Amino acid sequence: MNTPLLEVKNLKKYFKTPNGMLHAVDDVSFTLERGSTLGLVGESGCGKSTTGRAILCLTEPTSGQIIFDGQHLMKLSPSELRRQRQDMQIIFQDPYSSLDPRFTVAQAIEEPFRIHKLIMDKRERHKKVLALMDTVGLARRLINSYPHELDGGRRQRIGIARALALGPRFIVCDEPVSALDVSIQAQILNLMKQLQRELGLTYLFITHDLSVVRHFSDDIAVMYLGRMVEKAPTEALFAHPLHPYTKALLSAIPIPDIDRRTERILLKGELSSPIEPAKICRFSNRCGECIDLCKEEEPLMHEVSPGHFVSCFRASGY
Amino acid sequence: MNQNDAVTAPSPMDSLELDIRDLRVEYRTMEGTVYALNGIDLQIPKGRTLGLVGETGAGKSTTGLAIMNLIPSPPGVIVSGSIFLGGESILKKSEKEMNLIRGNKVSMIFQDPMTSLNPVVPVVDQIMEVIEHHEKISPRESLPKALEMLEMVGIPRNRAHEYPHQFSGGMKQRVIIAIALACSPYLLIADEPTTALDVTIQAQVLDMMRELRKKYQMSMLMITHDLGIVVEICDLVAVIYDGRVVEHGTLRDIFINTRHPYTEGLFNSLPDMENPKAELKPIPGLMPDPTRIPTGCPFHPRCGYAMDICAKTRPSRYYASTEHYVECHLYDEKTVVSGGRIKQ
Amino acid sequence: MKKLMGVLCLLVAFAASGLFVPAPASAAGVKDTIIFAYETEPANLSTVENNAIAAYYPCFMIYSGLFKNTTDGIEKDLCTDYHIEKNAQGLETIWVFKIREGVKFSDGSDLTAKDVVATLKYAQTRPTVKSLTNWYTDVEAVDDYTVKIMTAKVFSTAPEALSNKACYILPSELIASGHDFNNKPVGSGPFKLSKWAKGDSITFVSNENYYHKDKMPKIKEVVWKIIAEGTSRSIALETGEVDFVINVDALDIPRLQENEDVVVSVTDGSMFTYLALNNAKGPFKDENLRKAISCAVNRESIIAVALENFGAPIYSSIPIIMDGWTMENATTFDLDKAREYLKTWGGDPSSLKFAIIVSTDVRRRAAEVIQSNLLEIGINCTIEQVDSATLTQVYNSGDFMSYISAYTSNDLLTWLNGVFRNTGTSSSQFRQAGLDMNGMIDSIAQTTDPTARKALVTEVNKTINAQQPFVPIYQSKVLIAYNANLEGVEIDPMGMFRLENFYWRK
Amino acid sequence: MWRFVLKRVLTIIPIMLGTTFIVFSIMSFAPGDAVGMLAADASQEEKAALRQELGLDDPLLIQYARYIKNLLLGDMGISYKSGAPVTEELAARIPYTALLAVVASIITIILAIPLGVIAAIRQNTFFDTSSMVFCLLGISIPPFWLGLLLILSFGVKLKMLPVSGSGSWAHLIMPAITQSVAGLATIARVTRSSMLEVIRQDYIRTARAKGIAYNQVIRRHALKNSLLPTITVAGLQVGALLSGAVVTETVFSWPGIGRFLVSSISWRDTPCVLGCVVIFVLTFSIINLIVDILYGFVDPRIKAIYKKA
Repeated sequence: MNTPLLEVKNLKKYFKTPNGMLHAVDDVSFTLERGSTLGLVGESGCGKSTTGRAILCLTEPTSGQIIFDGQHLMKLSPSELRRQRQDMQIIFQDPYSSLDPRFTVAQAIEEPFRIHKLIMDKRERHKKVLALMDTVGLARRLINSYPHELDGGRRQRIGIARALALGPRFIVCDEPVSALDVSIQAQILNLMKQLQRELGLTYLFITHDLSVVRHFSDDIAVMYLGRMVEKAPTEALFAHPLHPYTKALLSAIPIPDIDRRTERILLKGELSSPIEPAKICRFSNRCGECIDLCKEEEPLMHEVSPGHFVSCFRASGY
Repeated sequence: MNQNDAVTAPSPMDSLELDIRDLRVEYRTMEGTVYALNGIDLQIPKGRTLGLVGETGAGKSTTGLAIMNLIPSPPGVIVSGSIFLGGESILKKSEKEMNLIRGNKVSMIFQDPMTSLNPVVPVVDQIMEVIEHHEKISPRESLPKALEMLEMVGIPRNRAHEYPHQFSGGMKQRVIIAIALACSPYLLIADEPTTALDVTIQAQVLDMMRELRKKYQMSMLMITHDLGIVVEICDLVAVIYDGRVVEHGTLRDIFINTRHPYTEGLFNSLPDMENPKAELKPIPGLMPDPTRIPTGCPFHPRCGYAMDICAKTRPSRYYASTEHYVECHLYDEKTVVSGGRIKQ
Repeated sequence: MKKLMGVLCLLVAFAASGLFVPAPASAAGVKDTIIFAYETEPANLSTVENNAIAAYYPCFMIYSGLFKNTTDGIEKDLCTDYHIEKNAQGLETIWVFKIREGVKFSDGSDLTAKDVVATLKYAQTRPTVKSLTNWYTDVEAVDDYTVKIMTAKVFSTAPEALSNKACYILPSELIASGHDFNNKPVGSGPFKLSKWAKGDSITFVSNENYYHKDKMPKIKEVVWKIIAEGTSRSIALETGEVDFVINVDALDIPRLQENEDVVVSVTDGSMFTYLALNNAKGPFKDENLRKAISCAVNRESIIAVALENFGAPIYSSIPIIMDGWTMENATTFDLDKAREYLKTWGGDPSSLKFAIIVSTDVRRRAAEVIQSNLLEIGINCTIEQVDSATLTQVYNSGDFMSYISAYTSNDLLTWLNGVFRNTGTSSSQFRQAGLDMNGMIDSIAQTTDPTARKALVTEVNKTINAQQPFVPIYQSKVLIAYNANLEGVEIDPMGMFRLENFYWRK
Repeated sequence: MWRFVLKRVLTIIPIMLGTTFIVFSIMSFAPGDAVGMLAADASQEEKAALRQELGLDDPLLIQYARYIKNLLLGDMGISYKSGAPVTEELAARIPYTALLAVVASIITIILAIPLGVIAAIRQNTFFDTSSMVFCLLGISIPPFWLGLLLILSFGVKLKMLPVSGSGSWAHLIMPAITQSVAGLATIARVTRSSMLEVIRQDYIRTARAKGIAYNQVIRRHALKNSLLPTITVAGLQVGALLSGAVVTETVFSWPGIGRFLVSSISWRDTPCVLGCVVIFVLTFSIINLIVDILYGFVDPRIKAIYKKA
């Protein structure tokens, strides 16, 4: 099949605040091929999580189009959307706060069936829960445990099992491993990769951890203050970061290797306010390569090399 | 065991800023006793930075709090061991004496800058407080110094009277660092100071800490789980597992001449820089339940190299060099120097 | 924070200094103050704007009328002499009253015939007391101290009717000027209003203009305290904070009786409590069913349960104190009889569905006993407790099956009118159809000869008993307790007393 | 800030209209009316006349509109029951309720906050346990019963205090205690739990790491912060004081507005009931406004929000 599984066009999500409109996601577009992983990276407050939620219509987008498997999600009725959601799931960062503390593992995993009124037979449901637990590597003996009795890694496995319960094709992973220790993080990442291979899943992988996203994603999109500033195949991005923000971000990752020290680009200042941003390059106030034009106009996403998009006036192909 | 009996005069060397010997800390709760530190040894020579690396529950933060003598009690109990700070035994100090040391000779930066500042007090007052307390001066005298500290951590004077909520996370952490350094401590304990920050801000803060450490000539205990940060800022590394140092050495010892299987596991859990798409090799299993520590080597249930002996006896310490040692049955006096079985 | 506290404290002190006026120190030696405790505050202090018992006590103090009620019956007060004249038709419908001379109102103005005329005419315009003033058709002043009252028909009990507070005399000038008698009463009684602290107390002082020099109040100041809670009233008496408690909680009586400093007075009361049945609709149209219910109700156990035994059972349909009272035709508690009446009625008792509506806790307890009594003969009923305003509405609208209520008066005609008269478009309280009650009441009113009148009352009593329009239940006792040093206390069956007779033992 | 206050003051208007309308409707639809109570024995015609005199025969909305119009002119109407202006009736009673409420509030706050704070910093000690048991009792004991208990012990047995009515400071003691116990217990518990939460905060640890003695840390860094929930609850407790006034005022025969409200309801004296409601709503709104302003003083973050609003 040639059509992409997901196409997002000019997605906007604004929030009303006492001080004005907060542009959480501002005109974000991308496509996602079947079976691939798009990493969505950026610092806190850049709008990456909101993007993920808006795609699933968990928060209603302000404007734009979301085309999932040929369906315009924003045009669906609530009941159609609910049906469509069986195909689209989300895994959260903190599985603890997204699990009901009064639910046992089994109850948590079978909840999607109850919500969507699928598999009404109790025995059937139990079987399905056990199968899901096997799939995500949760020992069957834990079936009656409560979330507080489990560690973060196991809780995240419950989160994954819940997401998998309805047999989705697309999963938004919102910082799924950020709260976990490295050894557990690796276990979960391996599990997710394995599930992708076996079930043909498509991931939108939201994270701030660039080394993880490099390992995990086929393509990477970098967001800054609600805007997508650069999108490229993973290795192309790491080899040729074009946007000054991407460059700074990559150089800032502490690399656990004593023989490899990159020259660090230290950014000045901090993120400016996403409330009613001026129509100029949003990174211009922190950018070391800023020119006059950057303070006058807003750069648009353009393809500088095959598959490599960037929104910077100074970027050119390689 | 009585705390006082445990102090078996560990000859604190003059060159050591911090000397922890055989420290055991337990949290005695209704649900059971958590064995947080199980005989930890840590030494930081003057002017050097030790990275304390380990995962959640390994006892990293407890170590930091123990040095400050701030372990919440109850339920925390220091069962045995000694802590010498600049040659003085911390554990023998009264609360009053400790109040003259904390924030003065030793300071601590906590993990989450968002919650570490009092939200209802202007930031400069929070810096002045520590200066006034230790230097016994009036607010009028302490204000210029506090402003100077703020400037040094890169916060303009005109924002000094603002409240914490008006600052971003990175700026708050700078304020906390200013508080910690206001009285020029000999030792700075930094407990995951950048975990809550974004990478670009983390880079700024680490950069600043490196410079300030140079400027103040102080020793530092950097508590972190991020091996990348260790490379950035530490001279020495102690890898702890289950409340005990399992491997200790210089950066090179740990990163190049890795000995302990757990240290190796930590590296393998991270994506390989050379081959980022290669499958990760995580450490199997989970951290042991801190209320029920496995016998023998606590890591043996998760260790790919485990032998029969590992389940029975706690391994002794083998020194590959004066600074590089490891607690593992895979080694003996000879193999530990040559590199033994790992990374051959 | 400290400043704020200081300001607050100051404010409190300031507020309190305004509220707390030091209690008047009693003159050395003889006490000349008395403090009463009563459960409800009168709605107002006017003679004509309410008809609740709570208002009678203050009205007796502030005002006086041509006649007054005492424990010995009706006594002349402002009236010194009277006689009846015949009208053109030869009927005795013209009452001529001589007014006492030299009487002054508490404001110092003289009381003359024109005040009597103005008062009686004014009272007739006030809806609240209209039923008490509709017996006369016209009033006129013959001279300054003579008044003529004309009645439509012969009305034998004019003095009794004039002894009601509704007919107590107000100054004519103030009536004309629309004076606020509710809150600033002016009368010719032994006391006058000194201060009304709403919700807390009403203070009266003796009226120096009171005409009756022999009966000048010996106690100069009367504080009428409102203490809603029964036990609180008793405790206040025990601690000496009040001297006199009206309506003592029955539960507190044994304790108070043990107290040597307290006198407990238990007198037979006239408060006539009954179970009303709707005679106009539904199954209670049938007198046999009404009688069956009356026979099934065990008054003794109601009195034990609801009144702690402070009450007397009643079976006949008029108060026992009335001249001419009889037990003839009255039903008594008898379950066999009850079943007989049920059989005569012929309906299925289990098919009856009705609620007994009550408005107080005591009557709810009474209703609970009735409920179990009726169960004995197979009748199921429910109990519904509402507040008194709702109950009034319910019985005025006629939309009820049964309720418990009570009525009291010293005067038979007032009593009969209150309970039985069909008024205007509305019917009486029970919608009785089989009886010409208005006719019977009027004929009693027109009979001036005492013997004939007594016989007539007996006859009426018998007739009503035979119809059993309602179920008489009990007359409660009047429970009063007071300081043992108080003398001159006499209580009438309505629980009323004449305060000017009270004095402290030296 | 002033805009915030103004905004809040303006919101009182719709609240006032809403509550008075609801109360007015309930009073109108409740069975029985003042006429029935005042003239129970009168005939229908006589009652109709009285009803007309009181303006009760107009359509409801007209009656309500008339009431609101007069209210805006400061006229709360005439009591059906006593014929006196409602403002006079209220003015006679409000000082008593206000005095009781203020004294009870002062007792509550003076005792509750230290109790809660000390219990928190001495968590799990004898003091903590016993004071929390006391608080539990304070919350669960019905004020009615507590009032009688006080009367029996201090009034009847010890003869130390007058048992009912008003007139001196001594009269105030028992009602004020009865009024304050539940609030005291609630506020102490809230203070304790918020204090416990605050002393576990990171910034307390930061302060201790500065070398500041624990008591000073509590005073400088914990007290103010832990007061936020306390202020909220204290504001609500004032509302509870108003409603609790009904019980306390009955037990101690305190001539306040609570008892007046109850008797006005049973008399269907709508102008008086509405008058009480207006006073309650006003008091409650003002107290809540004060609470919100206090919030701003304690917490700069909230002040910042006010500034923006």
